[in-house]
Amino acid sequence: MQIHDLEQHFLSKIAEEIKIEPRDWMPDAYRKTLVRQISQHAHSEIVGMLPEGNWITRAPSLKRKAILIAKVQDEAGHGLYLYAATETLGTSREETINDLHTGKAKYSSIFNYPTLTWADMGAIGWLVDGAAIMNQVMLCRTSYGPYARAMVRICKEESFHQRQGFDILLSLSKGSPEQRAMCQDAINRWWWPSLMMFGPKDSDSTHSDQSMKWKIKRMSNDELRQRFIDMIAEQVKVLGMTLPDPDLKWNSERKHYDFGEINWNEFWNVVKGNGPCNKQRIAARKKAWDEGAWVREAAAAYAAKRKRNTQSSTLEAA
Amino acid sequence: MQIHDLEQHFLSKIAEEIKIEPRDWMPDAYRKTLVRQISQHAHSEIVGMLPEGNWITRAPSLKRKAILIAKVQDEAGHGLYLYAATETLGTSREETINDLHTGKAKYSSIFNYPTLTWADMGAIGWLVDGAAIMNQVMLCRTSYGPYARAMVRICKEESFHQRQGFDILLSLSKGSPEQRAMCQDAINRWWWPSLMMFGPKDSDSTHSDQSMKWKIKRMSNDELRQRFIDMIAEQVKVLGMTLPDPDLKWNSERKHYDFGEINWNEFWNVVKGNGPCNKQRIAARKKAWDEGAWVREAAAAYAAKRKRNTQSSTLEAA
Amino acid sequence: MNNQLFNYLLHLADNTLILSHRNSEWCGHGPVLEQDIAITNISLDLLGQARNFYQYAAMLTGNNATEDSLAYLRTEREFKNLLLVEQPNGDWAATILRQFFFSTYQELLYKQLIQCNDAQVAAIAEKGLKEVTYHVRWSSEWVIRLGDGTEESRDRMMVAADELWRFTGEMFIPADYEKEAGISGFGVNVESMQQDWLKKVEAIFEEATLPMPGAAGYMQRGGKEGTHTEHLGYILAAMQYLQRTYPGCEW
Amino acid sequence: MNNQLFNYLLHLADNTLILSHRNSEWCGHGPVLEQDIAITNISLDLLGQARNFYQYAAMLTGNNATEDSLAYLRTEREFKNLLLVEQPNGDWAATILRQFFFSTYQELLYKQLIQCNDAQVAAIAEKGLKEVTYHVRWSSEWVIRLGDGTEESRDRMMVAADELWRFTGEMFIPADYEKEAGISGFGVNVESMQQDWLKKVEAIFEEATLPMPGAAGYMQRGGKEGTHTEHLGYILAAMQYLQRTYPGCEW
Repeated sequence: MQIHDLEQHFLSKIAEEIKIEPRDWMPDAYRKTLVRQISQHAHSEIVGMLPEGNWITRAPSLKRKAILIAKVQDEAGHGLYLYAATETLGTSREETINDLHTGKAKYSSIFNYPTLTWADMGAIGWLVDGAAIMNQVMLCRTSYGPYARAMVRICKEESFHQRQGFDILLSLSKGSPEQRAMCQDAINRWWWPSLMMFGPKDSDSTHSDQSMKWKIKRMSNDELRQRFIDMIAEQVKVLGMTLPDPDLKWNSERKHYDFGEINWNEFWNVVKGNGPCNKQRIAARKKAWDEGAWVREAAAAYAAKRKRNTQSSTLEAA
Repeated sequence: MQIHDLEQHFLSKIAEEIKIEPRDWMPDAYRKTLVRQISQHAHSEIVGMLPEGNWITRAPSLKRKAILIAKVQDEAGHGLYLYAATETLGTSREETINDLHTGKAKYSSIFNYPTLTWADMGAIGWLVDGAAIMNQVMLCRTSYGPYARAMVRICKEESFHQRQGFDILLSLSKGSPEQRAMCQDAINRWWWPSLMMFGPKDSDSTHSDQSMKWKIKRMSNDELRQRFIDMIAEQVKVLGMTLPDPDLKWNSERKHYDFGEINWNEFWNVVKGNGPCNKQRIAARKKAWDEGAWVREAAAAYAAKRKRNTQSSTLEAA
Repeated sequence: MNNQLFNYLLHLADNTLILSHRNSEWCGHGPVLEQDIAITNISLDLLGQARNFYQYAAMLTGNNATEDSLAYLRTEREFKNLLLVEQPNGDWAATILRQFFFSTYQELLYKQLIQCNDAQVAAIAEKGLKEVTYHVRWSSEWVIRLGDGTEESRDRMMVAADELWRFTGEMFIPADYEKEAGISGFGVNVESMQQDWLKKVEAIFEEATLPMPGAAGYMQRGGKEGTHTEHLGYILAAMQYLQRTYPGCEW
Repeated sequence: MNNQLFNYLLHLADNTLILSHRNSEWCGHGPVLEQDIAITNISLDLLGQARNFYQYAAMLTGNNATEDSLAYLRTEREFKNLLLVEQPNGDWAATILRQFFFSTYQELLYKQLIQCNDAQVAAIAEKGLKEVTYHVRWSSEWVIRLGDGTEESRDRMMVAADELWRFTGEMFIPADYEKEAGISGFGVNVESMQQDWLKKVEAIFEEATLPMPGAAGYMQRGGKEGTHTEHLGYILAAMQYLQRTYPGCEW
């Protein structure tokens, strides 16, 4: 087939909602977009372990500690699925990780904010995972098969995490005045960064159009953000807390909540590497990787020895 | 003068209580004994910083924190005086420190016990410094001039430390039941190791005889130990605490306290390197030294550059 | 309430809690993603075991005790864990070896606890044994892999062995409550397990081409009776901080 | 009570307490015995200054507040120190540079505070200034020595500068209580000090043959208003542990 025919075939599959699979022909730009997006997503899971990992040793009850450890571990698992998905596109895990460490690849900027109190574990679960799910539910229907299937698994766990996060805040909201203050403070700090997670406004988003056509994305940034706001604005009432946006109010015509202006300066600043924890996060990941080098080498050396031994004993037995 | 005359001269000085000074002739064995003893003493100050340093960041009040920091710093200062005293005998600080790290040189075994609670800061001051002072007061009259003079300075500060330690315990003894328990517990753990600080019984002590003749030492291990016990057995009453020795009681004939058998097995075990913290202490010192290597090199390199520059500008000016 | 049973349960609980704590420090910082997950998994298993023991202890002691009051409101001198499990993580070699020493011990222990006369202890051990069997396999494989891997990994394993060996003897020197556990039958007198433990360690060290640490080495002890190394205080300061700062709250 | 003065005093106290804490972590672990003593000395000086500010703040606020209740019973979100002073010690280069950046700032600050209209603040500053003048000299000498020492020491200084520079801007962005301090005259609006600070830093960096960090770099902030880096929580967990565990005791 000619390139042109291949592309037609590819596009008709997309139109018919047939998943693209690793061995299928796909446009270079589609592959590139996927590698960028999936690896960014994988990195977000891995870097995302750090802010929550920060409270594992200080969790205030054994039950909460167990839930938190399991949650952070799930994120490592998600990272694995997603690195595997990038591998189906011909990019090795090492390459992918290297791009993270050099700053070539990005991860979700939300993880460049510090976790300052225990309530942040709740706010991250509720708001950050909540925002992530909006995206991820959409991605369960993304056009690339391995990515869509990874997302189905991930989504199940994430909605669980969101409920756990909400539950942390719910306990705090029913607690002492200090706990209630801690709860409100965390919501105040995480609200706006969560809204930024959906990316720039549609009018300023560079990659969106093509991704929509290829059905990698299936809803726009602004649509997802609005859905999220509508959901959270209701849930926050259950907590008896408020969202830190004086302009937030129900618009009965639009059937949506109106909301205030997002500080896009802050958003771009953090994307550019100037967030409170960008340096710290990458340094922690690099440190783990560099200090693990001898372990990976030893494992490889041992595996090679074993292979040689098995081969030679197979020969001897033959 | 012949060696024999030199030795006579040396011994007559000792007899007349004239201090031996660095440039004076002295028997090799005298010099060796001094280097061993003074460097061991210096190392004890430096290693002794570690168990107390362990509580600086956790001191329970700002006042206690300030006192503790100042105390540990004083120990560093004592280390300096004593390293300087060994240098007067022709041994460099580097050599001396190296002997500590390789295990060739010893330090007081007491510092191989861990500091487990805040009350240990009190018990160390009261018992450990208290025992040290017994020794040090005697050493203010030791025959080697620089050592004796270092001791005079050290003694003043040490008796201050002892009072501070007692004061920590006094506060605890007047405090809550938990504080009182903490106080008694620390006394229980530090009492016997403190008694061991005076070294083996006179009947088992190898170096003592010659040291007494040279007036390096001026009282025997057992004499000093008895003095210490007599003092502490009285002071503990002020605290309303007890010493963990059922055999301890006043002997009105001897005009001294009788006391129970010391566990010499434990003593020799710790001396041999098997105490709870021997490995940890030496590892901490080596780490500080090794990680400081680049700093010392940089300082030396800079000083050398400065010297060259000064010389060349002097030449130019000439 | 049987006070020695209570102490015994705290000992079993503290061991697993503190090692869980140490392992959890790796979470997000492991040398390979798969192993980050594995060590975190072990941390979770141990935490689960700790909770079971604490819950049972809390039930026995009454006084409104809970798993959390036992974990978060006792002080350093009341903790009864082995010195081994509170040692710092060090590098991956030290973490692996600490786990191997402990899991091998724990497997022998739980196998006997299953048959003890306290039904609750036996049930906890039975559930835990499945997990521990996996921990032994996983850590054994890593001991072998690192011992027989590269020169560096081998050196690091020997350093780790030199560092940790002195904390292994304590496992087999019974505290009073362990003696009582053996006599009354609610648990195990650990002395009897030492030979089996040594045999297993020797077998794995041999496969790992590692020399056995000097069997005659002096052994540290005290943890079981609440006399710890200086490391435990820092663990508790972080672990208990919130409970201490906001007393009496629900989380 | 003037609430902004109270906040201002806490800010001054927290800065010195937290940097004292960091420096005190070196005690017993310094690269040379003389410098172990020097850094510990600075730690002591700063602790003394902190106590003076806390005592004054406690007196103003009443409510049985003491220097200890202010230091030991406030939580992370209530601490008002600069982000700079809570950064980990890192190596000797990072510690030196942190001290140099802070002491240079503090010298300018105290020189102005001496003339403020609060006699107590002025007196504390006057006493502190003598100490700080020495801290500036000592840390400047070390910046020069390490910058112009070996290749390694120079590299380490550049790494330290890259790491710490982003925390220096906060010193000169006034919090509300600093603005009020300038207006009411009980303290200093720090904005005015930035140029002098830069000049001093440039002069020392030049002598140290070190390049100045990119002046345009983005600056982190938040500490003054209680939004810290993740490091402070661990400092407080250790520092406050005893007071939190045994509430209401005398020590």
